Amino acid sequence: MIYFFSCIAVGLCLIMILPLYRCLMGPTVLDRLVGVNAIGSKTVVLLLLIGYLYERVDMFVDIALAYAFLNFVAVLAASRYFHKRKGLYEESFME
Amino acid sequence: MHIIINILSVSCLLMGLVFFIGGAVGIMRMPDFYSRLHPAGKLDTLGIFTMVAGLVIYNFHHLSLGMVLLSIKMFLIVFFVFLASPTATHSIVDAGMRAGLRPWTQKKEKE
Amino acid sequence: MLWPIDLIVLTFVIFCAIAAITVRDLLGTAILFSAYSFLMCLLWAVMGAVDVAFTEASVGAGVSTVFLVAAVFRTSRRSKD
Amino acid sequence: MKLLGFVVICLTGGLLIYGTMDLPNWGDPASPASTHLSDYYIENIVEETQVPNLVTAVLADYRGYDTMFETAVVFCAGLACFLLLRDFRPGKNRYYRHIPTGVMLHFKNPDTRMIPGNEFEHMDKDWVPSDIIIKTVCRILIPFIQIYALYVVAHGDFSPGGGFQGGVIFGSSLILMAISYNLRTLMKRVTEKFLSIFAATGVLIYVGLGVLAMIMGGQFLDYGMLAPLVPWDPGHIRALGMLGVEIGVGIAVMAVMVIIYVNIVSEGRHDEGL
Amino acid sequence: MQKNGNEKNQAGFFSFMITFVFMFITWIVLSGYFEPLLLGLGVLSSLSIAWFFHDLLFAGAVIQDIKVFLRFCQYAPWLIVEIIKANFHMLYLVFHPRMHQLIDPHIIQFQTGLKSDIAITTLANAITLTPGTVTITANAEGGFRVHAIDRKSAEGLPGVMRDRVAQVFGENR
Amino acid sequence: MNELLALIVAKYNFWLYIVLMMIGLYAMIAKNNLMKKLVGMNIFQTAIILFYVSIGYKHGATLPIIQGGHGPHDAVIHAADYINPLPHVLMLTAIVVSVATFGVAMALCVKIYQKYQTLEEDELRIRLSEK
Repeated sequence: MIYFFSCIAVGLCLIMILPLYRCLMGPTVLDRLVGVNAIGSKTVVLLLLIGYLYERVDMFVDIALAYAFLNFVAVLAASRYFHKRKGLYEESFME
Repeated sequence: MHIIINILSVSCLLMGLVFFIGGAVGIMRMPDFYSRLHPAGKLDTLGIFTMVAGLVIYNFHHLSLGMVLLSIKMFLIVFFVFLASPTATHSIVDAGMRAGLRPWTQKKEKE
Repeated sequence: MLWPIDLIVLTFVIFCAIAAITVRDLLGTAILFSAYSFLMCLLWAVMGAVDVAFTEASVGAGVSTVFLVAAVFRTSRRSKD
Repeated sequence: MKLLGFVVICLTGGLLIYGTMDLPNWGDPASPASTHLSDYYIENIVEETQVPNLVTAVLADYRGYDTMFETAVVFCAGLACFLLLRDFRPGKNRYYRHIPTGVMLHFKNPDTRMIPGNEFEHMDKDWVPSDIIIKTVCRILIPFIQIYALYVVAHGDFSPGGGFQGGVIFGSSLILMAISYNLRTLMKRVTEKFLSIFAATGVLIYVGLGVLAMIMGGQFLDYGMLAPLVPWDPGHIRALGMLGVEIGVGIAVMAVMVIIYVNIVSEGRHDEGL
Repeated sequence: MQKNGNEKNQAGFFSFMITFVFMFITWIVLSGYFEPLLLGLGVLSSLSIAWFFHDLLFAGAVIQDIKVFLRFCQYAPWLIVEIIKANFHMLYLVFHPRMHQLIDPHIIQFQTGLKSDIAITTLANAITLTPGTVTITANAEGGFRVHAIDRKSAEGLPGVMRDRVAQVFGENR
Repeated sequence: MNELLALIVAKYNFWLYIVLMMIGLYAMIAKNNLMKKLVGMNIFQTAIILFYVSIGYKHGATLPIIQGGHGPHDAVIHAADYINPLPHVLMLTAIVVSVATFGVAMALCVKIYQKYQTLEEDELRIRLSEK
């Protein structure tokens, strides 16, 4: 069963490539934000799985909870930028 | 009994993996920012729910008070994500609207 | 059976770092830097350093991203290289 | 400059990679770093301090002096941000919104003020419509996040976590309040004076515990000497001392994180933020 | 005036108490240790949070809200079943080879009779969680703008979901 | 061939850390924008922290939190069963100090932008020579 857990964990790591591609290559800033959000939600599960691999889940649940919360804060802060400043391409593509 | 628990847990985990793959492929394939958010925000939420449920079922192998509290704690993560994830999605969509990103539509493609 | 996760995530981290310093938009740098910190936290959890992973998840991913976005909010998003 | 930098990093990287050949293998249990000193800590900490989390024990007890100055560094960072950016001139423009109708009021004279209440609310610089969903969800989540942060501080002995992590999470819950409502709401709830006093109190608790141990006849930060002051459980006295230190660190870090955020995001004017 | 203030005080005390109870339950679930020291710390921290932030969690809560909570517990399983059903539709869309012909993103607007913040938020989050639709804005008068990915998911709105939410919070739809 | 493979498996972590560190160093040397330099500095720091933490890792060991350590406890503790906690302690300090310095650096950036309206190094140099 532990072997199966590690297979699932590696599978999740490999799935992370697709959001990471969106995150690195995304045409706009908001696409990157979507990618980061998706990476965050996969990592929460991955942390729990690592806990099962070490057979000490009770230690990893705290980290996963903190992680989910701080992912929320970071995404909210970055998207609030656009609520206060107008323009998607404003300055960086002027030249 | 142990075999039933294992089968349930494995099927839940594989189901969650399918949801995560769906979310990741959707992020790649969808044509624009708004439609990308649909798979990203929600297939991932359900994926977390299914996978954590699978892990909690696996916990039933060693049943004790500590394990039950641990399972409740793991469901606390799911509760949190169910509240936070739609809000984050909504916030990103709102940011896109304020920034003036035009939604992709079917008609534009035909013309 | 932890080393494949370690290797895959480490590769992702390097891609994130390269992208974070080459992208021309400072808000994009902030967002990529947050992804970098998230993956870094995962790496430490793999190595068994739970306390360090917790600190990085709270400090690196949460607060320093917010600081960076706040500083970009007060200055400019422009970057020449 | 780019070419020069590239050459420099190629040379340095090549030398360092050459140097890795002499390092022990990754994860080798017999490597020099994990054979001499660390064995003592791993085998004796539980007997000496009754704290199962080795990292917390070494951080707050064996290397307590180090951690104290680290807290002082964090405090100094908050102080530096305050001194660099704080601007006491009043802002020129004030914006209010009439909640039932949604009409915006804009005052250019800094002396005209309104008291926001049920009818009017403060607004930031631009026309930012109030976002009900984010506000309501954050309102529900913030108390749970705070109890979680306090849980992390209190359970630093048994599970990962401790003062720094709990303090940062508490601080970011306050930052979340500033993000979801606006900066003035936060600054009305936790005033600047409150934050500064808290930041100083955290460092003071840490140093005070150390000095208290000195007064009781021990050495600086020797928690074992505090046993006569606590009426119960003399075996766990070192764990209790660590708990006190963690609380001090948590308070200081929480206050400093909020101070830095507030000063950066409003350029020291404390009027509008993200 | 005096009576009004008294009522306000009572509501404040009630929300203080209920926040304290919720916080303490959360503490016990998180902690898992039943020792006097840790329970004492839990009481202290729950009290301090309830003292400083009791107006956040249950702003102006009254006894009758317990009924709302019970109705919400009935509503949640229905929502989860609905989410799972709709997610399979989304999976079908994502893996379909001719996806670009199947999807048809458009924005729809509708008006509801919901008034309170919490009801609007619940409906908006339920709409967002059901795949195929994302809430763009929701204003205080109950107007919604929704981005829908295809005609099939747009048809269901506002429909049943609004009725359920309105029933939970006892408001007109 | 097998020896080479064993060498790679034993050392790939260190090589990737060095690549990461060099990325940070390159950003600090060659980038023009002050904010980018700071991000480079942070990447450099995390690479060093990674190196330290990976030195403490042991194959087949568990987390540095004693199992069943809370309460009465008489099992013998073997040092080889637990990951080395000392690098974690040192690096915990480093991370917290790094976020404090990062905050102060951000404050300095905001102040520079207030005064000179730019964060690019070459433009700053021109502005400085004008005065």
